[in-house]
Amino acid sequence: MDTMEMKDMESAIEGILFASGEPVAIDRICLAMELDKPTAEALLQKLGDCYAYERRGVRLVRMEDSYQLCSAPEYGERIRKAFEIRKMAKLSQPALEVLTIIAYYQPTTRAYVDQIRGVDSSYTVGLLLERHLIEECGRLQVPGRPRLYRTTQNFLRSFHLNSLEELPEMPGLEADGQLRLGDDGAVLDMEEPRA
Amino acid sequence: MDTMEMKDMESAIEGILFASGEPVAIDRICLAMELDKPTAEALLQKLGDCYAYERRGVRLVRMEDSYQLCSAPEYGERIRKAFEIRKMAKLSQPALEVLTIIAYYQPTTRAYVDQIRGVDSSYTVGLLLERHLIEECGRLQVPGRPRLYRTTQNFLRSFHLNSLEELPEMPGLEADGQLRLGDDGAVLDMEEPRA
Amino acid sequence: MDNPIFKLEKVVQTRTGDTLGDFEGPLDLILFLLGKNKIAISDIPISLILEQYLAYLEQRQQMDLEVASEFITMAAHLMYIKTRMLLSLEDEEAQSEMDALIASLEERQRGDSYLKIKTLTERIGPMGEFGRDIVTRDPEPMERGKIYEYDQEPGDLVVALQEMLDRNHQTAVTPIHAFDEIVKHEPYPVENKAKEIIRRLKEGGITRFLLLFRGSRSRSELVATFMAVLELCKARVIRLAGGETDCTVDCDPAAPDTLS
Repeated sequence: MDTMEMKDMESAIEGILFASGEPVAIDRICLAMELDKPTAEALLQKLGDCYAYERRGVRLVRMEDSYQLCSAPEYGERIRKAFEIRKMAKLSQPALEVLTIIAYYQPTTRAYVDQIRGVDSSYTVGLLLERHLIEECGRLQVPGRPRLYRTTQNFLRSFHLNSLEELPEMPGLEADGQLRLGDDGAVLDMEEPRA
Repeated sequence: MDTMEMKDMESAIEGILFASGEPVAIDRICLAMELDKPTAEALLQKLGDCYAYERRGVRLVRMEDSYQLCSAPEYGERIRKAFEIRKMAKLSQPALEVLTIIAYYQPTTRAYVDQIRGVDSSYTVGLLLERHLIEECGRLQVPGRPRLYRTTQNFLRSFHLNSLEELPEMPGLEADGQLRLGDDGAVLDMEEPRA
Repeated sequence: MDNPIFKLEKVVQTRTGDTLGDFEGPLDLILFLLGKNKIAISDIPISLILEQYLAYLEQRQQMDLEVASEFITMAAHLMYIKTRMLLSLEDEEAQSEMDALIASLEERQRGDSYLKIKTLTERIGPMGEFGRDIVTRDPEPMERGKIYEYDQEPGDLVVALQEMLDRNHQTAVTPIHAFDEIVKHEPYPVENKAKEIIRRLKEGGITRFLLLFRGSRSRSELVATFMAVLELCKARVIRLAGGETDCTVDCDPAAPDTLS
């Protein structure tokens, strides 16, 4: 594939992403463009880099195997001003806590969230569902069949994560989940929390 | 205003246009960007030229005093394809059978397909037509003037064939594309004398 | 690592918050010991833990008694449980003491999870700023889900044919050349007859149905004419009106010149 074709391919992918508005699965791009996945990924990478490097008004975000265009955050205020929209409210500390627990222990139940937080989280869970940051994903096969929750694509986009693997490492979480001592005898980590 | 600022302004406008699915009035852009109309127009002109010159996947369209981003028409086919494709599907056994008969005996009629399959194939023929795997190609000059069918380009693509000549050789198919069966239904290799 | 020094004497200061790594209480120490021995909370081997617990306490040369009392109380507690268990395997009281200890340890551990979560929210919280500053857009109007893409092997055709042959064991197939006589040597193709009828009606206007058959030279031509009339009616190119004896045929002047 020569440079011209590459450029055209990149532009066609840009067109697809623009027209979609929503996240587009890479398989769909491959199919429409008749490209293999590595080539499609390379083109998407190039497109995203170009947006960032040239400080364009749009950005390319990846959420696991899907890609989406969004407006560049540095122009957020201008854009909100143009459409007279208010900035979305920041998540409250409780909401952030529930979201963090679900993000790290997903799929998990509200009972587990309650257990860690020591307080009832039903209101906050409802709020996070409403903001499409978490979603239901089946039920746990135990008496009462409690609902399971996981984070959404919207969560990844909102927190600018390409995938869940990019979540900050949990402090003191080692591979075998065992407790470690530092040279000064200080505890470095505790037993891994049960999933 | 220096070049850097100009570039940022252009990008911010790009962000505003991107965020709106609808045309944006220039007054709105001026207000949000705190720009006078001639400057805003110059920036929009520059943005639009850049899209066209670089053959991007988006275009800037002007309608009276409003501006809108839309996907570039030259990539329209690719874009449509990306949204129209349902998935990589496999054909059902009946569909494969009908397709096989039409592929090897084309042009042929539904009656002939029915005869070989021993069942009514009208639904399956309709399905294959809808999926653009076969197409009509005239009518047979016999009472009832039945429609003739043949395979399409899409059929070749779906089966990774460059031409009909690449169809796999069929056991029991003679050079004239006819299938010979003995009284017991076994495939005969030798041509039978015509009655 | 084998003989770490525990600054238990600093526990008091820990409460004010400057040496976070130290043990804040006896449960921390037990949790640490369980972790060091790779033992789950629910399977505490009380003798082992008690011995190690006491060994750590002995290492302390000097202790702030006020704080150490907590650790010593715990030591006494562990010893109590151990004694009861030594006396009887079925000691319910010892068991409930043990359950209480396990519950406290779990509670303690949960507290740790919560602390970790709180630490994480401090890092994750600011990451959410991205989402508050970006906007996504609605899709352009677009038809979706119309094209089916298939991915088949040419061999699938062979398999399909084999399947049919297996199934139709009894049914011999009429080769298509059996139609040759009819198709290729038909003296009066229906198509041509249809053209002729349309031309006649366009030029001469409305006529009687029976007149269409006048001049037919053979049975085959009569059949072809009749088929053509039926086909043309079906295609709504011509109209038949009247009854059995006075049937007329009419054609729209704008009708196509051929049947197809």
